[in-house]
Amino acid sequence: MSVLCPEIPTPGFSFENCKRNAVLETKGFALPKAVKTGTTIVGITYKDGVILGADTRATEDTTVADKNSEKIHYLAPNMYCCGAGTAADTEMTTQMISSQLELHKLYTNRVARVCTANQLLKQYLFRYQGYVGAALILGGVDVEGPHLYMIYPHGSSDKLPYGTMGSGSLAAIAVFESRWRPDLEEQEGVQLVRDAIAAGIFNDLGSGSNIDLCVIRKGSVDYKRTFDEANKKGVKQASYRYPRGATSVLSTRVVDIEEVAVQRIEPERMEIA
Amino acid sequence: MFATENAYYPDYSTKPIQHSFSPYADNGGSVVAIAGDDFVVVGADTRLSAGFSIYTREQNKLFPLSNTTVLGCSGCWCDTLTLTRILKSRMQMYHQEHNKVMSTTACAQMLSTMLYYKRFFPYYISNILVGLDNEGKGCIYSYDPIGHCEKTTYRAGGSAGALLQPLLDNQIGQKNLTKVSAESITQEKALAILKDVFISAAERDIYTGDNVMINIITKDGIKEDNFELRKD
Amino acid sequence: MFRNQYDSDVTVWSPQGRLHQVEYAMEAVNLGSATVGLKSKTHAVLIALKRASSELSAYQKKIINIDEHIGITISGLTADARILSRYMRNECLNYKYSLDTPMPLNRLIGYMGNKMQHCTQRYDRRPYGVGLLVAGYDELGAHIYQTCPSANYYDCKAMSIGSRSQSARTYLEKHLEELQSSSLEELIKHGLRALRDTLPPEVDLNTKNVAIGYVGKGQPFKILEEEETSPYLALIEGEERRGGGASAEGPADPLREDAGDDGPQDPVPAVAMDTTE
Amino acid sequence: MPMLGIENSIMDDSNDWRNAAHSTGTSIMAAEFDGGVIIGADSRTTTGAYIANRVTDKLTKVTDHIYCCRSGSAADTQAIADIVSYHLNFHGMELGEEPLVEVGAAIFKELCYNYRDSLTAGILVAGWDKRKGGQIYSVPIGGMCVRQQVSIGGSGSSYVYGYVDANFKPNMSKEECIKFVTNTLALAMSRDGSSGGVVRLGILTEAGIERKVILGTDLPKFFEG
Amino acid sequence: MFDPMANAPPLWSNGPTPGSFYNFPGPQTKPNDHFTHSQSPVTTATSIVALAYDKGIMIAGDLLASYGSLARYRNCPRIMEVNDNILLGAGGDYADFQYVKSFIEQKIIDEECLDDGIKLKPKSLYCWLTRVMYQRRNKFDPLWNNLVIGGIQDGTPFLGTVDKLGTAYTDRAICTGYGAHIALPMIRDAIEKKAQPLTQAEARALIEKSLEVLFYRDARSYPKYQLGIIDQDEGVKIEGPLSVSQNWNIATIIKSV
Amino acid sequence: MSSIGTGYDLSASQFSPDGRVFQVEYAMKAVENSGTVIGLKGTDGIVLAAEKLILSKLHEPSTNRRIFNIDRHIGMAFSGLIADARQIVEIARKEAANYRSQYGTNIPLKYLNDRVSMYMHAYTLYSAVRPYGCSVILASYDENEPQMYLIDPSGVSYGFHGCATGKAKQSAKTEIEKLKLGNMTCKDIVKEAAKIIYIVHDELKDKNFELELSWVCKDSNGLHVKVPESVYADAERAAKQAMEADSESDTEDM
Repeated sequence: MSVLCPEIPTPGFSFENCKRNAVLETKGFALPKAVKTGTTIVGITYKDGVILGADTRATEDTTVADKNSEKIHYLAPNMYCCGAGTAADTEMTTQMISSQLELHKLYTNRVARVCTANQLLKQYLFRYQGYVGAALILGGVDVEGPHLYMIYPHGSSDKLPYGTMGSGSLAAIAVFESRWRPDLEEQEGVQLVRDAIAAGIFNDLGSGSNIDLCVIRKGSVDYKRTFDEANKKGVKQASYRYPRGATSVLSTRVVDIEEVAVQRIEPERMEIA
Repeated sequence: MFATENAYYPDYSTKPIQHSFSPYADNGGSVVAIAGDDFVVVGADTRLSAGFSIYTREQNKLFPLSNTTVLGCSGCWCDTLTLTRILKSRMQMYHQEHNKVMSTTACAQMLSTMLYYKRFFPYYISNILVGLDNEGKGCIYSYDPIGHCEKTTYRAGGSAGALLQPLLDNQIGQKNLTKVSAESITQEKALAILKDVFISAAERDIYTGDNVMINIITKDGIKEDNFELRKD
Repeated sequence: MFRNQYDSDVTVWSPQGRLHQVEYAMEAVNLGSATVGLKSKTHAVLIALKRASSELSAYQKKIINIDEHIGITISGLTADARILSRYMRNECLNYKYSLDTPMPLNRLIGYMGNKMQHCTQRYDRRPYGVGLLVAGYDELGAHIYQTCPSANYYDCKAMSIGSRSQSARTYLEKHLEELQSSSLEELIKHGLRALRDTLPPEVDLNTKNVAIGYVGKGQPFKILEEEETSPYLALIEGEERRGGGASAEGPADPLREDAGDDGPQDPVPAVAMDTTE
Repeated sequence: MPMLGIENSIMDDSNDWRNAAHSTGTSIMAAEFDGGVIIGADSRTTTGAYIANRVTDKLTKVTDHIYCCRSGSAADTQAIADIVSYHLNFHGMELGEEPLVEVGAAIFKELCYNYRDSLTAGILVAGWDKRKGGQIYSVPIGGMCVRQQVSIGGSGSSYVYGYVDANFKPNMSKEECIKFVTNTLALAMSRDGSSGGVVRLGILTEAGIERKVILGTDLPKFFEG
Repeated sequence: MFDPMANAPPLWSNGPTPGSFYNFPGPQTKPNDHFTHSQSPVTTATSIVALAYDKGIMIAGDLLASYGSLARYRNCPRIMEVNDNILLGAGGDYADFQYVKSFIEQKIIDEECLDDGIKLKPKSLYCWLTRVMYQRRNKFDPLWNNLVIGGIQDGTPFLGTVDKLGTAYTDRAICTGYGAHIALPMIRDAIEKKAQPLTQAEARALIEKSLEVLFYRDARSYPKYQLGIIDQDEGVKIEGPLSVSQNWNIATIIKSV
Repeated sequence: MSSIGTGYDLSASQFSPDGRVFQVEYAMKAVENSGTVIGLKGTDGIVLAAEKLILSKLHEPSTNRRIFNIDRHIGMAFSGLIADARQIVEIARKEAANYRSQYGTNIPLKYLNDRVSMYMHAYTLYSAVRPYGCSVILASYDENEPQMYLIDPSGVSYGFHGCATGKAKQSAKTEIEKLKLGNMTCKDIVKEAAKIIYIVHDELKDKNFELELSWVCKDSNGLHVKVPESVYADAERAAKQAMEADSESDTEDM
């Protein structure tokens, strides 16, 4: 491998456990369920850059675990990455690659290229053969212009002008397939991405809450957290404050407060040579 | 390393793909009912879904069986459709044979036996039957899929049932509260709580949303009400 | 009469091509009290005369509800009628269960006709000894059907069966033109007058012995309670009674399909199995 | 008694895209002609019956004169191609000349054979070198390697063996060969649900590669009755 | 299906049946006794896309029947004109659809024979098919189909669907198979954006666009399709085979990874 | 019928000493008490006509039709007991439906005729049941070929070019024999059929009747349907005119 690219430490996973767990599961010992971001994430390229979008729902089975989860992760100043799949996997993977890219930047003294990030991510995921459940949309702008990659959990990747992932990907792709064209203006691009995420939010039960956007241009990034609140929470009609004394008092013990004198001691200053 | 890998690649698999047939589907939905001295309110969301898809946003899950009895169903929708059709036939037969409308209590008993009749191939439905009893008091009967019946004064069932029942226990049942008021719940209060718990359910349960259909049953008949929930 | 040689069983044809057992069953209809059915464009009405078997007993039930849109009145053996009404209720429920729409009258009657025919062709059965008037409202409008023990049935503009019903039929034939456009109230009035014509002069209609049922557009089949019948009875009260006495000569005037105006014949019932219709 | 809320709803066939992995159920092909080889592939990538990418490029560069057509798991074949590419370029630098096609094929075979239990990869290696001109090596699932004048692969190939056997001639002209490859792929794509989209072609000669795309709407339809 | 016992009842209890005179002697088997139930679809058709517009219903489905991933038969119509009031579309197992189709056709013939002026209505067919599908599910022998029933009842458009379990619902737009994931979001969006019901032209454009996207993204789809329209004014018709429009320009933008 | 009343005529499962099954013959009598029906085969199809006697003014005109559809391409007319005939209709429809479900095509009339005849015949074999009190005419126009059969209560059936059953079957037959059916089309035959029914109707015994006309022919696309209203009106008018001409010649006005 290139010396410019630091070697990733030997993987710490043993697939033995995966096998063991599979056997245990058949015997009725279910694994604890991880938080999945059954998600809609999308990305497009437009005239001057890349726009990424994500919903903000994280689910645990059929329950919403996080109503405002952040799914667009920072990778480098010119690159962001949306994650779908197991929440922990997407976060840890992007964090780690992010730090590698930072080191890479320091080594080379250049802005990291998007294809480098793609290569790092897919190689990392390939090692774990899909057991690291991260489906990613990588977007960024480098010397070569805007780039967008879809990276799948098993470690394959596609370079595309537009793409969607996660459980809401089918609803979202329909928006792109019918309305995307090359050389979109930023304003049009933002609207398109918003609509694609909204399609996922309203039609896919694994996606919901708000819309996050991230516009990456050459030299600038506009991360729009909660760009649009797709759904407003209903207004409560009744008050749920408990009247004073609603909690039962099981026993009472009165302790007298002792007066204690406190004296503040100024630390000695270190000797200055 | 993993010989089973090929299961991922159906195009390269040499074995036939096994489709197993499951006769049940979980189509989600929540039902909440609160009874008072002379009324009962019952609400059900209108989202019909399966897996991660919404089938329709406009499915009423409350089935009026008479002027004083309403059944709320959630769970396996094909079973619900069948059970309620049979129930309606049974109501008509009872009416013709006895020359009077079946009372809520009789209805509750009949539903229990109808469910147990399918003990080994049950209707996968969480049923909540509400109505006015013979004294005109609001009453609620909740069932498990095979016919166990329990009479209560408030109940949440369906996909958000586990989320909402503790809340109702606290707010209406006044569990774990010391200064309990002896006053029975008013219709306004019941309606407010009913709406509020659905707002909460829609926040956290992916199968609850879109709209809530409410039936308010008093001695004057059934009044309908509905309000919107979030759509995501 | 050597007829008795051929009247032991429904499976025996007489040399004239008649089925005496079936014809006798037709007679059972005439033993029941009279009942009238008539319809307009929008409504179908059943009106029946109820008898009480003794001073102490309640009056019979002559009108039976079948479904939201169908009701019947009976004349003949009540027990047989109960079997048929249960069959009809069942068919209606099944139809509604599987097709989510009320059962059309003609289909219900058709099924029932086929069911009743089986009893006229096998030695282990006897024909149903009851005639029905079926009133209903479906997508094709209001209907009155008449069914016979012979398994025949007729789609009628108006009809009356039961003892002395000939007078009622005469009344109905006379007023046939008016019925079509009548209101529900007028229809009931016509029905009551027709029914009154079947009574001997010394008897009159009252809330105890009259049953009224009707169905129509947007009107589920309804059987009136006693107190609800009195306003209608009041409407025809005091009117001059027509022709009633004239046809009261025979207690068991047979129902003749051919309107029975051929003058006196030998007491052979008219062609009950109606080979000629 | 089990209560409601059980997760058994994913039984709809149209939900297979959630579970299945990303795969290039594919039609790929390579054929020698007078002066080099032509490689071709469809452009469909599927997960279950969902088309995750309808314009995939399955013709992957290894060196300037060696390309491979990938079929099977997208992740596996991409990883293999990356590794072989790294190896071969390194090797070329060490040697100071363009690596031979058969060397490239040997490395592919080595990887595919050694990791045969964990890889799902069927690869056609094609290229041009000074020694033997245009060559094609087939490295199917299992890791064998054999040189062929014409070779097809991927799930769509089963439908067109007969057509290839009947219509391939050695030493075709470039135009003839382009037509032959395009026709074959169009036939395979029309029958195989896992193949489709556009036809991508690469013509490898001494001069390097010349790329062509035949769009979905321009595909031959001579076989449609 | 062919059961001579069904023809006529026995002449008396446990007596001979009139039908048995012209049947071969020997023990009679009831066809359902040794059935192995179908547990999976074989030759399948993909999505149905259907929606209601201001004056009627539109149902579209392509002409392909796939055998696994093999695009096997390209001339399999699956939009059926039930009567001049009802259209039926089906996805899933094609053999099961042909069976469903044949018994619906017989039902229509039976009704025509009665000649009583009463015609099957969309809601009745919808309800009846729900019962049929549910009963087959109860026998663990499902008809592996998604059926979409469209028609006009009492002057308003009706659109409903039933799946292999007997799960049934009505809506303004119904898509099955991949259509539910890809086409339905587009159609719902279009319906919600417009306050009034869609016009026929808008509905048609929407369906064409949906089928185009489905063709891009569903590996079991095919670019030739049929379009069934049932309209208050124009009556019922099935158009086709029609072609899906396609745009592959982005293929030229992609460079190798 | 010399053996009438001798006790050998009380059961369908009983022969009389002279080798007859009287019960079947008596059932025929029931047919002969009923209104006349005729069937006429032309070059391009078949016309069925029936004389439906009106029993009461209170009945709707459409009640108790005497011509039925068995399948899209098959019609049936009957004479005799309508309740019995309806059973035959049921059976015939089931046969047609079963045939289609098994073989996927329309049932050939020849086959249907076999099945229905055998069915009716089965009811002539036991004392536990009685023979059917009706005769039926089955007609179809399939594959450009008109076919017609008449089945008697005995279960016997023959194919016909023209046939009649019911009250006035003899005089109707005589009238039919006058026609040159071999080179007539259904359009012409409809008028003749109407005429025959009017001619054979006995106004002295039966007062009112309704003419029923149906056809299954090329013009109806091989479907068995009631004749179109205009055709019906023409035929009825032609028949009435013929009657008037007839009665004028008889110089006896009704």
